[in-house]
Amino acid sequence: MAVIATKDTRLVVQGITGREGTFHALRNRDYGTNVVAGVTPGRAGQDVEGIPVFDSVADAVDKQGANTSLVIVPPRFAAEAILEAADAGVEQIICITEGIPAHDMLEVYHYIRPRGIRLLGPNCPGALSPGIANIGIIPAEVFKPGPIGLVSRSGTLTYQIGGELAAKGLGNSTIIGIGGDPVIGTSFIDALDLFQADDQTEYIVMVGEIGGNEEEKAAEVIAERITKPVVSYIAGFEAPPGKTMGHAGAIISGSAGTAAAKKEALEAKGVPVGTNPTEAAQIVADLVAKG
Amino acid sequence: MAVIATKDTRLVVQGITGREGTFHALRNRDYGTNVVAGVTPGRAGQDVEGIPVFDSVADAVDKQGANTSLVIVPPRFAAEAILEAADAGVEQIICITEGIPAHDMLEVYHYIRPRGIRLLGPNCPGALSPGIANIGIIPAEVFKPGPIGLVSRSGTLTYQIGGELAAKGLGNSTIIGIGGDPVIGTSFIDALDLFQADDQTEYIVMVGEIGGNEEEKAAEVIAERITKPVVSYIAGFEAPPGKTMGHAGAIISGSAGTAAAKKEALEAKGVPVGTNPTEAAQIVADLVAKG
Amino acid sequence: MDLYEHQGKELFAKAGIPVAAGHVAYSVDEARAAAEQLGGVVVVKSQVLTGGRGKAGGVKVVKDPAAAAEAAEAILGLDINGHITRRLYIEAGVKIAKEYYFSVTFDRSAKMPLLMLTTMGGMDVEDVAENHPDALARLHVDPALGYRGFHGAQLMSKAGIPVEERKALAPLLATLYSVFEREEAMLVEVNPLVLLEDGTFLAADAKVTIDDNALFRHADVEAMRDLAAADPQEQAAREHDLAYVKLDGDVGILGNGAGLVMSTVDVIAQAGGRPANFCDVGGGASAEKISTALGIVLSDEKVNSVLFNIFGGITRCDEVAKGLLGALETTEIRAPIVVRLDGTNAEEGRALLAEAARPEITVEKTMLEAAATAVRLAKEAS
Amino acid sequence: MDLYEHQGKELFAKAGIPVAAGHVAYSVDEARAAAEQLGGVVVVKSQVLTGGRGKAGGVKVVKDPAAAAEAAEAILGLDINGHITRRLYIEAGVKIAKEYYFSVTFDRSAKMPLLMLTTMGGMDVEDVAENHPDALARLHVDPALGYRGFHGAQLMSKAGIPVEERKALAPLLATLYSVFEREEAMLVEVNPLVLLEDGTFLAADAKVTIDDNALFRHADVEAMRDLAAADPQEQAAREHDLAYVKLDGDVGILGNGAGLVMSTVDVIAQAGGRPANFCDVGGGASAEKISTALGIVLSDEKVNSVLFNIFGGITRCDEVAKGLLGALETTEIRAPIVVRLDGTNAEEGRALLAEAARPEITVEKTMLEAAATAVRLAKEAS
Repeated sequence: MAVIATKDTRLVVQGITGREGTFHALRNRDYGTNVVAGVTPGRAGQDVEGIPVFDSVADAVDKQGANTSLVIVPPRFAAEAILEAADAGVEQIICITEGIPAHDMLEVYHYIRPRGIRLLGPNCPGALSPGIANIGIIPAEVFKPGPIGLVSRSGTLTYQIGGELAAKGLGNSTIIGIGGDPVIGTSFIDALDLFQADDQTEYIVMVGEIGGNEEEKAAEVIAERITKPVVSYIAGFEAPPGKTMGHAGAIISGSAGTAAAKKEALEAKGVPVGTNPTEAAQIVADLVAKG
Repeated sequence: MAVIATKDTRLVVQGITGREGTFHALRNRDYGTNVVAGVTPGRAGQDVEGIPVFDSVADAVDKQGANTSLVIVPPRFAAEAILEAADAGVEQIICITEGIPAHDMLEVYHYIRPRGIRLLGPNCPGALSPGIANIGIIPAEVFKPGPIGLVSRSGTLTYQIGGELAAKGLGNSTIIGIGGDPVIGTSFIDALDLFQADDQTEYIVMVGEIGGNEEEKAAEVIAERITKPVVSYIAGFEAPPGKTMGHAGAIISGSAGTAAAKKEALEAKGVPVGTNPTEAAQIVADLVAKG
Repeated sequence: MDLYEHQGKELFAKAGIPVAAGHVAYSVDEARAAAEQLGGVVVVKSQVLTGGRGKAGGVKVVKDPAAAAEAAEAILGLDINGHITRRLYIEAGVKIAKEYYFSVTFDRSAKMPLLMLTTMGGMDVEDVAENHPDALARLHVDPALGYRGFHGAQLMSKAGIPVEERKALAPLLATLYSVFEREEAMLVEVNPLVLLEDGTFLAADAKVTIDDNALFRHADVEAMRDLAAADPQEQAAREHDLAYVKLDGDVGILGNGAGLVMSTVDVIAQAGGRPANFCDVGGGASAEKISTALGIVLSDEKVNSVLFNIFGGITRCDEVAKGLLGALETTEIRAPIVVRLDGTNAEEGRALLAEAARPEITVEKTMLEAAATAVRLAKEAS
Repeated sequence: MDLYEHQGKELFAKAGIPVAAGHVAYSVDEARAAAEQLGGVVVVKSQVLTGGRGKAGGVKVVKDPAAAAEAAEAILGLDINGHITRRLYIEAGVKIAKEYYFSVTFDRSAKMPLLMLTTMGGMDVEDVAENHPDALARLHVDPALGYRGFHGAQLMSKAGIPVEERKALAPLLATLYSVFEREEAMLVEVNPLVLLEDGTFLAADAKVTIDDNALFRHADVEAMRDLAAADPQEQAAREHDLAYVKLDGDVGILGNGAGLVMSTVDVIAQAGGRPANFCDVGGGASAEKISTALGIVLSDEKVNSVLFNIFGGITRCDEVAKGLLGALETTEIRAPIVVRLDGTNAEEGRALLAEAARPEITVEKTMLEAAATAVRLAKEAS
């Protein structure tokens, strides 16, 4: 069945007439995603290679039945784009945009969350269900369909792990890139719950990194309610203390948030943790081989 | 079982050290309501005839397990009092205060509602479950326990109908005064759903008045999902068009909103409507007599 | 509280919304002086708190001060739907290319502000809603979001505003919404919102209603209240925080709570009578307030009998009885009073009345009996 | 972006938060002049973007301009946790009755601003949190509500602020929160927040961090950036929108995406090497950007080999190859380069490199193999 990117997805691309927007809308459609509309204010009536463009997300919902939005607009307009999609009644919003001000996202998060709308990202690569649909910028050719749900804070690490798994003949139900910003809409825990409820997913791989305590919180939830086997990889074992590693989220504060602390928390709940992508992929392969 | 005011209610009174606050807190407690705390900032450590006073609702929740708040504070402070209660994790908020600015209530409503918190009022008399608990200012001595759920936009009309029913030997599960302000937290529909789910309630009386279209919307819901018999009374058949009747909500706009239009909408869905409180009470009595 | 056009425009101008230059005038001379000061073509407009003044002849476009004086002469004193014109607004003429309509309404049903925009401006928006529903774009603003750029974009798209006009119109819509929000309005309506020949927009009219409950935060608006225009009894009632409405029958009604008062109006009519007025004393009224309310109800000369209908909750019936008896002692009561007391301290209240045994007072047990008696007494007195 | 104390106080003063009078000084003479202008007791404070300056001798209270000059002499150039003091803040002395602590932090975990208040001010708040957890009141502000009066009331109650001080403190807390919100800060910390002998409060220190992503809306803050204090390579990287961090090994790392770069640091260490630095080119880097990044990585003299680790998503591997080959043509490359390309257009990229057949470049297939080779080459070069 897969999650987020499914055969029921009816995608509207906000910012479709931008260079990046056009490129990824068409790339997603080529992969098989049902891209039903695009939005650029003032461009209603135009189309992007057959994808109709509207002035507002509300029109895309009314006229094309869009239920999922992909936001690819510059950072200063992204928060409003997300809110527009939420206000228009879209069920899921995937935001690729990097560099959205953190206070904008605070406001967005606390509008979206109580209203039961799913937000993936921002600053994330999106979601890919191999063979079904791709929403965002994940290079789909690396992945193939299979039983492994993959969730990651980092885009390229997602590709890295996916590539390692594919090299071992293993495929994915859905790859979810949750993004590494201070405020993101979908957490590890949300993704774990989605995979737990998904028929296709039999194993879960969680790719974390130093900083914050999301992996630690996920470990608690895994012990509590995730019955499918979970394997993890954490990046940043050798990160120097106190240095920003690029993601705003990846700042070490005290002992909490180090890769070692996360590994320990996860292993305490029975989650094996690889110390590099190759090792993590091997653990998964061994698990699958055992059945 | 009753609704809103139940034996599980643990009430905190916001504004308890005010004249009105003290009066009603003690009156509610005398009736049997479990009044566990009061709040007045800067007065922590004091008590009102044995009811402990705290600086914040959060403390009342933490230390006394308050789950319901009664707000009796001046109108300019009321919206913030409601928000404080919501933020502190209270499940139900009953606001008696009259004259709260409408824009304040817009903000309150759209904070409360998506978060699943119940707000009754403002500018309402509260909720009374005869023999169980009284939250607010309804004169409890008029009512007795029984199978009739009573919901009303008007305080004194509630008492009037309750009195008429009592005179006929009929009692109530809960009396809910929803208030007549432009923005109220609990609608007729919410109250109907509560009564529908309540074991004790066998009949429902809905007391409306001219203005707005809440009674018309309720008629639709009654046809859709309320299986218990509903009787209605609408005030304002003789109201002159275009005159404000005191409640801000009671302004006639076009043909919608007149008492006659409401009566028609309700009767079309099988709800008998009395043209004065005595007639409405008689319809209920006949219904109960028939079984 | 409803504002006159010129008061609404004062709020608009403060927010940066373009309006034409103008002056208020209370006399023909002031109107002429205003026209002289503005120069050129001016519009002489009746300032009344009702609609339809155009059709009633309350708006005239004139070429010079002499014509302005003539128009003022004609419009001052003009009765527009029962509102007498006591003030004028003399406004500089503008070159109009198109007339649109925009409003923000406090939609109680949706519990959200409702935006409405149509290119069919200048006419009655109810007509547009009825006869050209597709031309009237509607959009709710979720108060948890507030007004955002996308609201304007969506509304303009729905209303069919030409793309090349949107950049100029968008900030105006946003600012009008900010007036609605900041001033705590129940209505902000601009009809027509005009596109001038130079491509800019201007608010050519203003209908603004401010939430009475919020006036404590808006002293500047409160100061705009036109005390002269209010009914003196309604004015007195407002000052004492009483809700009073004048009707045209002969039974005065005094009750607590809007619902009960409305219901009392109904039963008076059902008993064959006609209410002269009604006064809602609200919750928890003191004896003094009851006295005051009775005085206001009785100050209407048409009143032949008074019905006191009280169901006490926070209102205590003994206080009501005291207020009534106090009023009888200080003032001459010229009409019979029928009293029905129920609820909190009703027995104490009835006991006080029984003790006083005033001949003007009849106590009844039920609302229907009280209504019947009040109607009978009013008929006997007429 | 971290602000110096005096810059934070500039924002505070603009918002109406009381701060002592003060002047920035870059030299002993400026410090003396500032002390003269302020008169009386002054405090000479090192301005560095780190904590613990008190313990390090970076703050001195002095009685007159001569003593201020002496203190400035001692503090200028002082190394505080690796930060050299290049500027001072000379501030008027105040009469302190009590020292409190207040901060607003952007709490990522809760996704809400976190307020912290304690009466144990002036000391290290981490110590308070560890040794006196009950004395440190914490409270989250739901951004959908914003800061309300009840937040302040609740926080002050929790922290045990005496009731008689709350009226004076409450507006200060509200205003500090408004600075956090309006300036889009990640941190606003006042330690100590002092109660003066006259009963008023004053912010005696200011630690403010502004969200880098929001600086486009805060030109005044952006202008406060101290370009002199930044590492020149990090500064160059920032200008080209690259994330660059200097470490102390000998393998330079260039990758796309923070996670992959971190992972590369890990595998270098696991292969027995030590990273000299790393540079994240982000998503969708052009050939030019790759060239620039390589230049920055190589400008570190300790670098003995460079590992290019690219997994293309929006980044196209052929662009990366072009950027690398372009850099080789325009500049002398003094260290061997190991390249690993995967993902979007990886084959095209590898083909370009194979075609160019540059001796400085070794292409490896996997990340682990590439790391092993880079480490081996670095060791060979050292």
